Amino acid sequence: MFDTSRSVAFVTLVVFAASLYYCLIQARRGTRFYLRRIPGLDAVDECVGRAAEMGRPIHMTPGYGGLTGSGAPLTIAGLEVQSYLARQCATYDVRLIISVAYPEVLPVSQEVQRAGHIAAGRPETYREEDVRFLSSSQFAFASAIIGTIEREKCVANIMVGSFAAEAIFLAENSAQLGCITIGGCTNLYQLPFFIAACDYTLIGEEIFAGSAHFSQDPEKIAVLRAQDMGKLALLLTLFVAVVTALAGSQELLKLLRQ
Amino acid sequence: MSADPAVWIAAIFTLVTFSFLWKSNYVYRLAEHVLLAIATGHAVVLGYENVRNMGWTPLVTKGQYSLIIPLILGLLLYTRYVKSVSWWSRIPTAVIIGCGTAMALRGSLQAELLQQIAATAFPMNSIESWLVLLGVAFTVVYFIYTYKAAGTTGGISRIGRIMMMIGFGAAFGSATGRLALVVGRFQFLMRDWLGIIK
Amino acid sequence: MRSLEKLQAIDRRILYLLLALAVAIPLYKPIGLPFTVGAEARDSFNYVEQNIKPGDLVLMSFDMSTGSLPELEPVAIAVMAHLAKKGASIIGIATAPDGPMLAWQIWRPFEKELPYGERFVNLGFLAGGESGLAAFLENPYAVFRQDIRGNLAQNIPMLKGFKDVKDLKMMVSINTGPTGGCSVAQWVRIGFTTHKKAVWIGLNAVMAPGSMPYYRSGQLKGYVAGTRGAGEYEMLLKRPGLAIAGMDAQAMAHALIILFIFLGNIGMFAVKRAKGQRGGVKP
Amino acid sequence: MRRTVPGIILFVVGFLIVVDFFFKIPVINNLSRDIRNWVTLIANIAIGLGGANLLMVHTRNVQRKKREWEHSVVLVVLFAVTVILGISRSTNDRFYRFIFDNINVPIGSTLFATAAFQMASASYRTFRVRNIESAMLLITGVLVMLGKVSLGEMIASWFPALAQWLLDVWNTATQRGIMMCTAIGLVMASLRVIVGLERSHFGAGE
Repeated sequence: MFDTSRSVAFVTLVVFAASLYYCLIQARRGTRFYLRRIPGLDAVDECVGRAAEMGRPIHMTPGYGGLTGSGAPLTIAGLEVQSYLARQCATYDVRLIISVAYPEVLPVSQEVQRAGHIAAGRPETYREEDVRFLSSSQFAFASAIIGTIEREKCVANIMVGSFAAEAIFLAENSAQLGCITIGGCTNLYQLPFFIAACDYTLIGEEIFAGSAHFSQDPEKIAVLRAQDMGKLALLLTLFVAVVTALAGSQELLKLLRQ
Repeated sequence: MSADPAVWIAAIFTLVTFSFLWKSNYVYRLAEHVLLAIATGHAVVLGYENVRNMGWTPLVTKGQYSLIIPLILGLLLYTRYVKSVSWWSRIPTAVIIGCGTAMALRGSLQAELLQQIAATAFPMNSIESWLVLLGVAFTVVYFIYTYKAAGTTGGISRIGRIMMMIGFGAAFGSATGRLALVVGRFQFLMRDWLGIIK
Repeated sequence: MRSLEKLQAIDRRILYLLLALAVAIPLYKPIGLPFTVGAEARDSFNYVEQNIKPGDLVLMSFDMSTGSLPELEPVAIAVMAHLAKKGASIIGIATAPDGPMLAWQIWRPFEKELPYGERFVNLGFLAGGESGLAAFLENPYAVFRQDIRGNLAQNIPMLKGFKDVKDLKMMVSINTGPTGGCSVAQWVRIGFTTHKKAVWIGLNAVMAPGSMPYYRSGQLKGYVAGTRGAGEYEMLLKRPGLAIAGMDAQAMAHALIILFIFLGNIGMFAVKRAKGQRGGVKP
Repeated sequence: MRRTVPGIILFVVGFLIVVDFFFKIPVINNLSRDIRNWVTLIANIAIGLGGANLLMVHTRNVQRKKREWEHSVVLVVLFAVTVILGISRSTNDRFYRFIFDNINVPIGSTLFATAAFQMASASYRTFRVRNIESAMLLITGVLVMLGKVSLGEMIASWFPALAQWLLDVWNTATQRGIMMCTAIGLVMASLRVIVGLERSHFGAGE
């Protein structure tokens, strides 16, 4: 019944879940974990401030990805940033324009936007047409975003989620239009472009820290603590694997390669 | 020079799109809307064909009645336009997100975590493999958020960042192979349209 | 000094214009810069050369998006030419929606060598990503009852010998990456790990570093990346085509970019020094 | 209710699909496979929402006579033509393919090509020796660029090998590090969505 070829992955998952549970319990008992600042996420407030000052909108996209496949958590990470941004923008009366690439993301993104306005106590300022479905065709999506930024004179372009070849097009064009640019993705091929062309970059795993970073909610920070414990376990496993392999034992490696 | 009207149309759209590099202009913005219209139209057509081939046809011709569930769930998405029942649209969304996140969870454990550890730990028979090991370890330390980085850890994290920049530089340098795309478009213009090269 | 400072902020259009010239001029008048053939292209070539015999069936999946066509077309054409030369028949599918239409474009120059229905068939778009591909390999005709032109599968001569994955000699994916249908990792998982078939990948230069581990570990029998890879393949095939012609252009463009990076840094240091001399704060 | 019911459904679906991966229980394996197919179907049905949204945004542009509203007219008309043609005939129709091959393909691939120009301007704009990090980015970037084209080979025969070494060692190392951390992040992010710690995607709680 149990698929033994996946036993190590299963154990890993159980360990992760247990560490998550442990950290949550700690947080509920009152332990406050430290959380370092992440410049790319701090910059979101700078964008809102600039937009409010200049009376111009902000553009944001939760990426060129959907919710149906294994890229879903990346899109959700983008939506978490949107959730915070929507509330801040509603509070300071800044227009926030969202572009999505896959149709199933549209209703979710609209709900998130509306919730932001409600949380800021200004449900009347929510405008459905500010959350837009563009296209799931790569460059139709990218060129329409740049068109939007140009026409609406946006002061910032925030891109968090999954991105592919359009990353450099989006980042460099919005920089040339004078936007503050924040780019965040986990795609190893595209990160170099975000690093080169964006003012701020969220590298890989950093995009998952948004929710905790913005809310400073102890329980959400506890999730990051569990993530860090996972990384320590990873380093330990790596160390043990190297030592055992050097000692001539292939057992651990075999398990890892399952 | 080509006498084929199709080539001319393609060439004109190519030139219009390139003109954007000089300055965004009226005709380019028209092309941008044309592309959006056709691409999204194409997506709607494919969506229709998929729903017909994967959902409707097997339901009515092969009697796969379970397909009624996704069809109803799909229609529930549209309840968001009806205020009193708009929250029903969260049900299909929940199914989609539940599936997507579970797929991510399943997919990343083995290939992207465990097997990568094994690949890094063995074989340790060259300077390169030790460098890779160090690079991996330092990069991982960079990503730690909730432990205060002081002294050595802070130093390691900084080195991790520098190492990442070396890696990104290398990736950026190899990615400029994308200039091939410019070559491709120029070949189209110069060969297929103008006929000045073979 | 002032003129040096200007180097820091050259109008991007000057760069664009020079870059366009750097690409166009070598295309018009090739320089013929030499280049060596790397191990990846040689291995990929040798695999086809040594293992494909007349009559073999090869699955070729056009997992590409429209935008990546210029970079992947030379790779696709090179491998198609090689397969045609070795006498193989090609079953075309696509796990990306744009693929079937791009497949026509790539096949067009081979109309005579690979007559339709006898040595080439375009089955169309295969929905469902990884699970769709798995289903197709095990029972192709449950997925495609007809080709994209509407011919019933049982009437297509070359499909007579194709019952399921076991009849395939090799699988080729011309791959844009995760956004264009099945990714390289998924092809390895299904083609190599599950069905023990040779998987041959042609991919964008951008993706090459990320997929290198699969080639290194022997899970890929073919690994040809970008125009550079295609150019090397064309050399081995002794059939100069799109890629070799573009090679000089790429070299010139790279040289120009490096020159501009250099100028930008000279400009920056000039500004820093000037600020220092004018009594500004030293960086 | 309005967040609890969807939350429970999300948990059940996610749980089933995870269990399917680790256990061979035919009922669950089949159900999981079905759900995954259903989700593809639901996403395909959702395209109607997308089309409607696009039409809404652009008809409003026309109604309000926004700047260059005539572009929106073109968009609406072409969108309708593509959809009607594609559905009534097929994507294999000659005229449909003509539109796709001669309008969609050239614009799309030229935009992709402009991205290469932007890569050049981005590297000119930002590859400056400001600190150690940016210096490393610049130096390795330039070395690999040289190694990847025939020019590098003309300068020195070992250039391609150096570029390959930088890619094989440094790129592999950092990519692996980032990949493994991302994997941990993905697993934790998925867990917190499945068990309901994160619910912002359901919108307001009312």
